[in-house]
Amino acid sequence: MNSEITVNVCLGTGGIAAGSEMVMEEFRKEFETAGVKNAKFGDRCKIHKVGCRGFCARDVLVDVSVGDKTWTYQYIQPEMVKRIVKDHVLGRQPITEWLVGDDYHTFHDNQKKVILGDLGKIDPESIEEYVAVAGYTAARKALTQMTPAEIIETMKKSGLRGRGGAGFPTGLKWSFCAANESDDRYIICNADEGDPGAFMDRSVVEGNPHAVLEGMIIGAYAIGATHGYVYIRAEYPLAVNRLNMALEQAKEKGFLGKKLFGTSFDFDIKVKLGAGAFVCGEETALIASIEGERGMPRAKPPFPANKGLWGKPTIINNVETLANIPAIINRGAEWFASIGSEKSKGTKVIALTGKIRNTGLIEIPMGTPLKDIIFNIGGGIEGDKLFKAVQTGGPSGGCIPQQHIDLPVDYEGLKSVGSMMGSGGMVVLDETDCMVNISKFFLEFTQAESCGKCVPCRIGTKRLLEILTRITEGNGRKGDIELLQELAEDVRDSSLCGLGMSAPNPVLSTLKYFRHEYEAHINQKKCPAKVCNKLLTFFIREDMCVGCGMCAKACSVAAITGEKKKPHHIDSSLCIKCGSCFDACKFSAVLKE
Amino acid sequence: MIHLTIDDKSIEVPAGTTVLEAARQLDIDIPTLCYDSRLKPYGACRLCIVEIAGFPKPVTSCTTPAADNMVVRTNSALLHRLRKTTIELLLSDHPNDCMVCVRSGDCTLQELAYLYDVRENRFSGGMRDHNRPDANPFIQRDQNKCVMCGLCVRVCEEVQGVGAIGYSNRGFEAKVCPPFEKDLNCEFCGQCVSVCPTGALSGKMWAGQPRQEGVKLTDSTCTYCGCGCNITLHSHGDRLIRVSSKKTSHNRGWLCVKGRFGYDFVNRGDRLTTPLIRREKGGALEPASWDEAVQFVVTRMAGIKEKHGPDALAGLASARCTNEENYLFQKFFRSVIGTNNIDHCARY
Amino acid sequence: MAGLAAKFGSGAMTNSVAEIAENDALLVIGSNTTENHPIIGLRMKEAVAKGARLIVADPRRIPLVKFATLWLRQKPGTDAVLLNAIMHVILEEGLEDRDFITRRTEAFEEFEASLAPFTAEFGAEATGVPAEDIRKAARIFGSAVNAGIYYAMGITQHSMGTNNVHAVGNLAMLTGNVGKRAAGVNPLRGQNNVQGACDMGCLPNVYPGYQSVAIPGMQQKFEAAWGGTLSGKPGLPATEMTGAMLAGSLKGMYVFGENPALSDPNTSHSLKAFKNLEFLVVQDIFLTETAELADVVLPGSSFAEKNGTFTSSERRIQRVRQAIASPGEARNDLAIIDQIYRSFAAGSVAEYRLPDAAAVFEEAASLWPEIAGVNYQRLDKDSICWPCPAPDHPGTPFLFKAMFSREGGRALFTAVPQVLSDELPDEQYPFVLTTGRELFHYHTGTMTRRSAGLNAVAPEAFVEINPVDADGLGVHSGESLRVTSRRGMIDLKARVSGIVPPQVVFIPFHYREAAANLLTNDAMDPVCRIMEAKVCAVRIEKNMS
Amino acid sequence: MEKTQEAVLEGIYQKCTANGDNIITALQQIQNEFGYVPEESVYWYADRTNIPASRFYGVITFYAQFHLHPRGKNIITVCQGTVCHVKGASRIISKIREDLKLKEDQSTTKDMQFTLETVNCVGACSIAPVVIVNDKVFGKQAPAKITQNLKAYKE
Repeated sequence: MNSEITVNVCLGTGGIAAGSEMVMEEFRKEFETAGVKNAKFGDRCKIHKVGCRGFCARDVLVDVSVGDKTWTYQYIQPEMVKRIVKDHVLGRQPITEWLVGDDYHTFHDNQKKVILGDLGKIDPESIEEYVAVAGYTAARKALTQMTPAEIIETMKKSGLRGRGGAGFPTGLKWSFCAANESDDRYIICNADEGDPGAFMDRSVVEGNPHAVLEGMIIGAYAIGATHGYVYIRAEYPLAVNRLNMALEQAKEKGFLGKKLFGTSFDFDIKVKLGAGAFVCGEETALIASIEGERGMPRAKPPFPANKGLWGKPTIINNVETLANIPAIINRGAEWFASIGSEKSKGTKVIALTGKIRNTGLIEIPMGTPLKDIIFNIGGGIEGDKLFKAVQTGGPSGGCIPQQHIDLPVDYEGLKSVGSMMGSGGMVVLDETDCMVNISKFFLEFTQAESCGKCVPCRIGTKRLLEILTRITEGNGRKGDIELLQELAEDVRDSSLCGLGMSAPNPVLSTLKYFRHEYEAHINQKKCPAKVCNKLLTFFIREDMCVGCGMCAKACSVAAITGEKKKPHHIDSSLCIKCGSCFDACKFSAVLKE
Repeated sequence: MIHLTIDDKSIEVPAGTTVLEAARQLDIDIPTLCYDSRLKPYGACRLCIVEIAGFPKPVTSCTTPAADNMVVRTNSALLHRLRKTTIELLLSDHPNDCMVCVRSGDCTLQELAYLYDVRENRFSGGMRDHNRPDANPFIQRDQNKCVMCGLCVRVCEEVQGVGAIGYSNRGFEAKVCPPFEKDLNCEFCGQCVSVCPTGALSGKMWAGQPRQEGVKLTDSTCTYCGCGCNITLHSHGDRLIRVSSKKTSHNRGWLCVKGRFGYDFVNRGDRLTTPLIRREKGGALEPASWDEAVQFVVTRMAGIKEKHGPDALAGLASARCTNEENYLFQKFFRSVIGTNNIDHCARY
Repeated sequence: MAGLAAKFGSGAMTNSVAEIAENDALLVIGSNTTENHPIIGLRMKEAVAKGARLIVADPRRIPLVKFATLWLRQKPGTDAVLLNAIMHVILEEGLEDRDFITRRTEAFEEFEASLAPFTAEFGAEATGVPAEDIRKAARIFGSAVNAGIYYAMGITQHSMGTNNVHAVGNLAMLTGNVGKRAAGVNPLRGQNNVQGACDMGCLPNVYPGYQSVAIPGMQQKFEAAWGGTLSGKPGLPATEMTGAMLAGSLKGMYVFGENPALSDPNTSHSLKAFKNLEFLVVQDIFLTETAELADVVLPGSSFAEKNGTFTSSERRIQRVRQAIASPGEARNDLAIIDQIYRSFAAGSVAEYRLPDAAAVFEEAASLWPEIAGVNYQRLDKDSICWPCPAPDHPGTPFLFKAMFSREGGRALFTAVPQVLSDELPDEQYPFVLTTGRELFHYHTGTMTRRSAGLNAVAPEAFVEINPVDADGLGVHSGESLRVTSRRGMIDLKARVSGIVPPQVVFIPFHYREAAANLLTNDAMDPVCRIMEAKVCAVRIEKNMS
Repeated sequence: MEKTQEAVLEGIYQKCTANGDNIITALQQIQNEFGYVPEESVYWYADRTNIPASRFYGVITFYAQFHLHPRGKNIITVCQGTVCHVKGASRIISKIREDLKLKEDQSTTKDMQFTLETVNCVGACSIAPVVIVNDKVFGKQAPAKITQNLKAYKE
């Protein structure tokens, strides 16, 4: 990267969706034409694709570095490239109105980047660039200078806990596995990131796949595994590609395969594509899936660490957990343990999304207060609406209300308020979100994703959903709240696997903090957030209606009438409350009450 | 040996024994729907949950291996509540037609509903409709009564090695069916029927036959091949209405299609019901009284013996009839007729 | 069974069915176990599931092949050569059990010499099984700790059936796999009480308990027990009765619960024979093909209508109990025989009575030491595998633990030469026909074809033919074929399937309307007089009529 | 079954046995070849591998990825993640159904041009609501916008 001029373009899924490929193409074209003008010029600039740089809300983000100085542009579209090259690259005149503002810096300055540090700096498709930032030195050190026992000891000391959700101490897990007598062992990287609203793992694999592989190599050596699998969602095509690329490169370099780093240790990694089943995030289901079966969990014990893939001792770690390991080996357990809170060490990568200004991928020290994340890093609620709650832990987690805004974000903290870390998705909800609807949404999800093996989950989640549905549709009955509470507890306490045990969490936490919304739905048949259509009436404000007729066109039951250019009217006896008129109206003349 | 305590009773069991097996040895009754000692544990019905000191939440006893000094509770307010909810959930998706169900009175779900006193259902809601006619002649599949215990799938795979049925779909819509939901096309051993805890699987030949009232059970031995499977004949009056086999038999309750479903020949209308005699050569066989028939046999055979000697007579005994009959038959030929011309068709 | 009797002293499954699951190697030859002995088949599957290695030797791709480690597809009628070649390799590679051979067998040297020509390559040439597979089989079987052999009519219904049985026995002896738990030589009995019928003396040459009629001592023993004088002259085996009927030397027959008219090879031949009889009594529950020829038909009782005992393949004596009454005038079989017995003795019709089955069994037990310890009181609690010489004896799951029952107590090695089937294919009759059973029917179908369900899933006869041959004849599944042998001709539907190899066809013999035994050969094994139902030559044409 | 089809399946079988691949991988390859998993291909493969067809059917119906029926030329996938949900994914779905004239139980248009599917979350929450057409990701969608975007794919 020693060219005089470098242009970094984000090529994560978010960036690409925002058009970064076209932007990059434009830069190439512009440089070519410019290059023709001046023979030497072309060689002196480099267009450099990098992984997700976090602040996805501002995509496409482009760094322009001239010499040692770097400017960052936001919201860049292809048509803007010509001018950047002309004014800034050639003319040395940065275009100030396109540069990022202070909030871009507050967004980053309040973070601590252990995992994401190299994302957005290096080209994820080039092993050389990873090696250039000290990549694979940890693996080399582990295999050539440390014994498996020492590595496991280091992990224990570091206090690293599983980033997949439950937060089980990684070193301890490894020691269980290593303790088994067995002719073979396996290590599996769980990249089956299934939680809706979570994209940490996807971004890490897309942006720095080698870090994950290096973590697996070290783990494999520590537990004595000679085979590894990465189980990754087929819905992540870009991540899969980069992963396969990385595997090839690592094999060529001799970091995978036989006699790694000149030691007698052999290790190879296969990629298995998930086929679309959320439950396969559960360890035993994931194993069944890798074995080619239906992903139906089985009762533990035996735990995978003792009897896992093909009946052999098996370690399953999630992407982020593994990505932490090279850093711990290189910088030491003490350094890692010095970050974070008392029981939760290190940092946590979080996908911060929902009704928040600075949507994106962030990394914070464990224990950071919720409000710092939402109001400093996140820059507060979108459109200056009122904060209502933040949903963490996906379908297994819960909703945290205003009153807990000072809560330190770590395993214990989130658990204490009835939610959980999960894989690290944070969905911010505002006053326009209905909490009954939210828990219905999650039950729809878990109900559809239940494998159907055990009774409480198979039928229990279905019944929970039915009760929530009738509440949101105005058919809630007296005693439904109590029934929800009881059934949710029973499903939690008697289900076979984590999915069933945690499926009721969204219900339980919303019942705890937003009971009044349930009561409003059931008793007054009202949806305070104006989300549950069946509980609303739609009408048109005469003074705001211009009579464009869009609403009438959108209405599928012809409930809207009115002459052109004259205010229209909704016949509530015909209205099916689908809300299409509300969407169709460009003058916000359609209201719901 | 491992030592543990279950409901304050202590017991020693060999390593690998599950908590459920240990409890059964103590005659402690733990409800189950998906457990069968002859198959691998599955842990799906969640009824055999127990509380174990030191464990955060209840665990299924069928999948939990006994460990030294374990202290187990098989009953508590919590366990009772959870089990009742589970049963209630199952019933909320189960046709309420025990009155006319062929398995009524021999249905685990029905028994549990009674024992846990599940009357009106708090969870009544949408129900599956997985029923479809299946043209096979032996096995009635009423999938709306399926509790997804997986016993049929496991017995077909683990014991019979056929895999004619499997789980399909998932969640509430999960079901057990042959590939592509076709008609059952298999060996029809009926092992699946024999392990089904509800009315989801039954014999088509059982339909409309008495269930308990006036039904007599007789332990006997199968009349087909040389395996000698133990069977129990269910009869009503002079009709055979069902064949089953006990888990405890040397054939472990397993039978084949002939043994389990091939019994209706016994009550066929074309059974021989009276002796027949061909009074002169070339004539037709005509009904006769027993005395006439016996007299006929004795005089004719005696005549042949007179004229041509005992070795002009021969007897073919039966590899299908009893030892006693065969013994008496050969004794008759040897000691009364006086010939060793006696054999049976073992060679075919 | 003559083969095993000669080698070991008695012929029956040497080991019990439950032990199968403990085998670590199994050789199944000439037995379509999962279809003909389904529940024994389950034990084999269990053994495989536990990691046992299964060798299936069968010309047809029988269902058990699915579970096999190794499948040997020998040409029909070459079983003995295959086994000899396997044993040749075992000796070649030193896998035999020297200690067992020296301690418990005799005539090994001659036998060893006789194997010399049967190299793997020779075997391959004769059987069509690749030499390498023959070696694999030898290694699997020879290196196993507990290896069991299981066979049935597939190797006995041949003109060299006895040889095949000898070869099987030799293999077990060579590897020390007889006289111990979870091993042995195990003939699977085709019918529920074949074992019992033999045990009870329904054989021309022996009294109950295999006590020879030719030994004066035995004769006296039974005369004393039964009264009267007994003939010391061995009688006619069933297979020779046909000839005697045709020759006219056999004039009267009493057929009890059998249907030889359909189950005999060369049926047209045996039909003629039965018609030739002066007098035929048939005692059965249905008007069978044989009963239709009878002068007197006596309506008997089904298994559900009587008390008594059956003895299963594994020598297990078990109770049969009455559940229902017989229809109409039909009578208890034991009572029928008893009445005729007494009437014949008295010369006039004795009055009808129902004898006590328990008493009859006790009489048999009193005359055969091997079951002296068995009685109904015990059987009502639990079944017993004989030998069971005393009331406190638990019964015997496997035989010959200490010694074999031949005098001298040693097992006898027998050289087995290569013998070709009596009738081999030629230009005129280019196909080999082999016959057997299918899962859904039993024997001549007297019972199963009267079972609505069974008849629904297996309604009609068929001939299994390989796709290659089918293409040659331009025939598809379901089309009608005419199968002709030197003895007869039948029409039946084609079932095109890779289950049979090219040049071989299979027909189940359950169907009277297309009786396979119209075609089969009645050539006989010289020793045990069994007929060659498993191999004959046929011609196959597309049926135009 | 077509001989050509058999050749394709035999190829997949050889490849999978070589790599020691499992049922899922085999089915994924079959679906890549045929666009869906044809019934007869399952029976063929089951027979070839000696694995009961019921196991294949169980796997196919368990995983959202597998399809037993042919799908349209263009695959429209609407993300139903939490963020997409709170930002109106359901309204987008009903709009697309309306535009493509799909009935409730229908997911593919009669002319086999479009198949509408949903996915739990593609992890592009920052640009929610998200719709993916074939491989192209459309961010920040709205009912009106998606109608526009789909026009390009109509013939």
